[in-house]
Amino acid sequence: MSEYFSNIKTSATTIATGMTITLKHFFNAVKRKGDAGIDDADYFRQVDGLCTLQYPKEAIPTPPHGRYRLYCNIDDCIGCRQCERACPVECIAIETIKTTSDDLEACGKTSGGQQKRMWVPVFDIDVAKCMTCGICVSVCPTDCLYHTPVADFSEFNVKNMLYHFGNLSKIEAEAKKKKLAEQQAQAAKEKAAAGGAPAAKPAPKSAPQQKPGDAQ
Amino acid sequence: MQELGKVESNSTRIIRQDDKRVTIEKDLDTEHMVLSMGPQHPSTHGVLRLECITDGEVVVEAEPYLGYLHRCFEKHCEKIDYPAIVPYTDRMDYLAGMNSELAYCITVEKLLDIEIPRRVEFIRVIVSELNRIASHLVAIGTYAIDLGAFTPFLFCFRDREHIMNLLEWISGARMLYNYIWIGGLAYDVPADFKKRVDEFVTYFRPKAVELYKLLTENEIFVKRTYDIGIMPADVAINYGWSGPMLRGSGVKWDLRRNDPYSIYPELDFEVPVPDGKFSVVGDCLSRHLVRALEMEESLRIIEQCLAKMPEEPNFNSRALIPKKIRPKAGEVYGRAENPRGELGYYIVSDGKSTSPIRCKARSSCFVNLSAMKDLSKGQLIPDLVAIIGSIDIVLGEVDR
Amino acid sequence: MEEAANQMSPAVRESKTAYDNIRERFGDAISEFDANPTMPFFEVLDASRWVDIALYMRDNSLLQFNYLACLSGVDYPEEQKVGIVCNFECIGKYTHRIAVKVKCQRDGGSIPSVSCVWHTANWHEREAYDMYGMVFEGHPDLRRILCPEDWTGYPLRKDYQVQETYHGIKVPY
Amino acid sequence: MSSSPSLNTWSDALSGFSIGWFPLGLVIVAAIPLVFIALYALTYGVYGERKISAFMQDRLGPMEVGFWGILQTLADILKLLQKEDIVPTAADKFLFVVGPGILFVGSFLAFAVLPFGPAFIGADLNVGLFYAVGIVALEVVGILAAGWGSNNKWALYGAVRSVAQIVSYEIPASIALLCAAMLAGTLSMQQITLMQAGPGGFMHWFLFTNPIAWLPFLIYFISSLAETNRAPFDIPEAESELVAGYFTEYSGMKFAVIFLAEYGSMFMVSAIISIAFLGGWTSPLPNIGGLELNTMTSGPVWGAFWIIMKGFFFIFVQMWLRWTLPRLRVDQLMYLCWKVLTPFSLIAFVLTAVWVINH
Repeated sequence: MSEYFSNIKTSATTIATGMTITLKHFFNAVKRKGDAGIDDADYFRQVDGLCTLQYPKEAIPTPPHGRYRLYCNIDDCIGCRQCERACPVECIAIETIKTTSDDLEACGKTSGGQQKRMWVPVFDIDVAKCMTCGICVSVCPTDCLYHTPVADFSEFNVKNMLYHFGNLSKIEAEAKKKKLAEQQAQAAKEKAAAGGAPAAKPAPKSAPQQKPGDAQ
Repeated sequence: MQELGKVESNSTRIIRQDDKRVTIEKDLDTEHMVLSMGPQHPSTHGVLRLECITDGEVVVEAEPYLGYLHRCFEKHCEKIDYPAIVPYTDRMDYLAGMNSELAYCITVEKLLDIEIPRRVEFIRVIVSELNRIASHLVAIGTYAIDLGAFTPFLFCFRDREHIMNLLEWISGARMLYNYIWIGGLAYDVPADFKKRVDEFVTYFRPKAVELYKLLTENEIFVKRTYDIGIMPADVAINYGWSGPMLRGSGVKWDLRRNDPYSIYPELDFEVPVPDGKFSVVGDCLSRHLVRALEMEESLRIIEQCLAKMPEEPNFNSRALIPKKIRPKAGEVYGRAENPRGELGYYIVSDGKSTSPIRCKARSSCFVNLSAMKDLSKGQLIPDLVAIIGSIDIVLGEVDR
Repeated sequence: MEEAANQMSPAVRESKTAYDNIRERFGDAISEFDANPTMPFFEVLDASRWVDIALYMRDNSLLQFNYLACLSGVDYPEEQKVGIVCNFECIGKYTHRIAVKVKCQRDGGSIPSVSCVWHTANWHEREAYDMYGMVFEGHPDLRRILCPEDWTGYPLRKDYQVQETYHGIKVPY
Repeated sequence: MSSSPSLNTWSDALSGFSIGWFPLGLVIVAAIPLVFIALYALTYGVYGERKISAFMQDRLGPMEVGFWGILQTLADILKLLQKEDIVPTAADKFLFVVGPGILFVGSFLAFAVLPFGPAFIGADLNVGLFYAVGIVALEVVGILAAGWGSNNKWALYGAVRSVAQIVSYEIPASIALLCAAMLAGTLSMQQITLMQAGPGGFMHWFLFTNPIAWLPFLIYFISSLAETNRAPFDIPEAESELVAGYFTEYSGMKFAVIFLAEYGSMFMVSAIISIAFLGGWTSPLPNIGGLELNTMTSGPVWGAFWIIMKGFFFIFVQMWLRWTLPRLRVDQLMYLCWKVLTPFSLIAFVLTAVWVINH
């Protein structure tokens, strides 16, 4: 019998304790959490009160090196394809064309001063597939591939999630390919003419012809 | 042997007592009902399906069906490089990514036999203990919601948010970190990190007490979990239970103590086991209590780590990462104490390729869940929900 | 031999002691001890005695391997075999741990089930069966566990070819 | 008591008012509560529940539609109206459709006898309290029809649980209300309210005029939670166990009707408890010397205001409990009913009887 009454008593007291806690929160609802980021020194001084934010209008700032949308700074890309090989989900697709020697200047240098030897007509990142693991970033030799803190990039059409970073248009790429093929053919011919001379440096000084791409 | 769980006729039911014995019970001519609970059910924590044979509200037999979230983790691992497996381990137990990564990395490091800088070890322990708190918060919160209390759930998520912010700050991602790498870390922690974690500990202590008062001490909660789903210690061991589940059955078994890794031997913390005063040892309440008490222990570990962590300016956390990870031929079984129990990896390397030829993940939830069939026998449907909640499964880890 | 024993780490030495005990009892049914530092193991050569060995390992007062930590299926294509690797441990009295390998023929081979010795083995053996296709004799409920019931092939075998369609759904993406 | 003749004259005059043969006054008197309830249930009930729960959980709650989300409920109703009206193929169509209707009618019929003021009462039955208690039982039929007609196992569980629960809890609830009826000596809702009116304000309320009334008051409050399927007794719709209980299969407007019925009955039990123990539409403020607060805050409009406020207060407490407590199990629910509340209500009944005899 005493257990019966003590049960009722503990029930009543614990329920009352719980209700005090919720009521305290109810009256604490006049305060609101601020939207300072975790790197802010005052972060834990502004977390009291209602803690949700109204997302599109207010948002928790993503930290500066937040790993979200993948971005490629194609100007620095040397087309080494290490990221493509490293990606566990195969979300990066790269096509490269070897630069002909006369185009080296047009191809340019990376910001680190390294001469680029590849045209990258296709550098597609399927951010819908990307799992933001950051492995591609860690292997990139020129640091041209990195995650940006842009977290919200939803699209209505999944095809828009395929980001193109290539630095040549299709027509340009065709022209470059053709040019490379011509040059290689010529080199092979010269090689044949030389009678199988051990790998003479080809360096064919063909007349610099107007690139169709430049005309556009 | 008769096929178990099949209802012979309306009045007969077959109950499996243990592996060998089967009793056939006859009682009033009531009809049994097959009730498919899940894969879309609010309290099966994802996509677990339980096929229950029910006699009114009483569950005669519940058979779990898995595989709805099977993502071929082990098959993937055989195709990709060792470092590239790390982000996949995040996705197994997605509530405790850091712990899964730690378990994987120490396993591969064991195979590689390499030294880890001391600062890296400390950071690893801090982040995995933070993640353990976050994971236990989800476990406790969802358990509350299984039992009908909504408010503690959101309080848990409010506090977990700060941990996720902290981890996002250091790793760049909120849940799937890929932060702990084989042989090191992706980044060193920011300058203010220690201070902020310290502030979090001060912030979280009173909140944990409040949660304890609001939920754990609540008489209705206690009544719902007390003496429900009892698992005796020897059966628990035989089932391979680990982590809070095993400790809930009164076995003081914690891999951080019993098979120490990283810097845990240097740290002072308790392994909480229920003493049987507040709960019956091995019931749902014990398991809940173990989780609630473990959060406090994790806070203590974090505090000690913050105090002991060596300061190294311009520390390069990737300095000792091997350029090409190709372990010598051999096999290894490594494990770590995850929030849900022992997470082990069995890795076989042939010494030639840069990806393992076999990588098996011993998932704690998978093993813990395998006792579901025995635990659920003769329970009411609300108790079944309470038991599933107390097992605290993450289907990502069960199905892999 | 003595030198080798001295070089062993304490954990491996413990395993070795446990192994010697089992070897004494079962003799040639088990292979030599592989004292590698990462996972010391021995192999059960006579698979038909696997349940006896398992029961002995669990119940012998000097061994008490009451905890089956992990049971993984493994494919050995060069030996034309599939097998399981079990990691054992004692919770309570001792701190020793050991791994055991059991192998069987790749096609139509079978291994006795130890799910009556350790409940853990129940689901793990189902998983091994699901992924590698070896049959566990005496298993109470040997069904696929992670793959659907009507899936063809055993996905983790090295020569596995994924099926083209499953119920009209294209499988390889 | 002194004010009642004049008020009755007022209400008689209004009910007597008619245009030609059409009793417009009567329609107004009868319709006002219903219109009010519909408005209340739509705006305060749902919006209030969402906001209160949000604030208790440190959330903002609905914020987008209107100022602080005040129009959120309207937007929800609009959405529910637009939704396709789905009847599952395997369902019993008649029961499936009629279930929500019965529920709705059952919960709103009792409003006929609730006095919203000295004049506003649909029907001043001399067995008003009895009627109100009895009509709630109609809800059981609706719930069972909805649960059975859905042809869904979860819905059936919910319905069966609900019937067991509501039928059981009617016993302590009725006995507790009987105590109030004994104190008043009548079953008429209006008369019970008038018994508690007076210049002393709250001092005339049954809860404060005698030392036992808190016990039936508490018992009735707890049982009313169970009767309206509110937490911690929401096991018929326990979302973590039974998905949604007896309305698992409902969507669109039928769901809205069930929802409305739930909030309607929430207000109904809150009004009944305030009438039985807290003086219904009477003002809580006492006349203090020359400061005649009670007189100032009495009257037809004030009456409606007070009873609605009292109703809101109890609804707030209901929500407060819901967002604090976990859910009971079926057997614990029955334990509470038969082993705690029923014996205590009988004790309360005897004590009240003794008290009434001695005064």
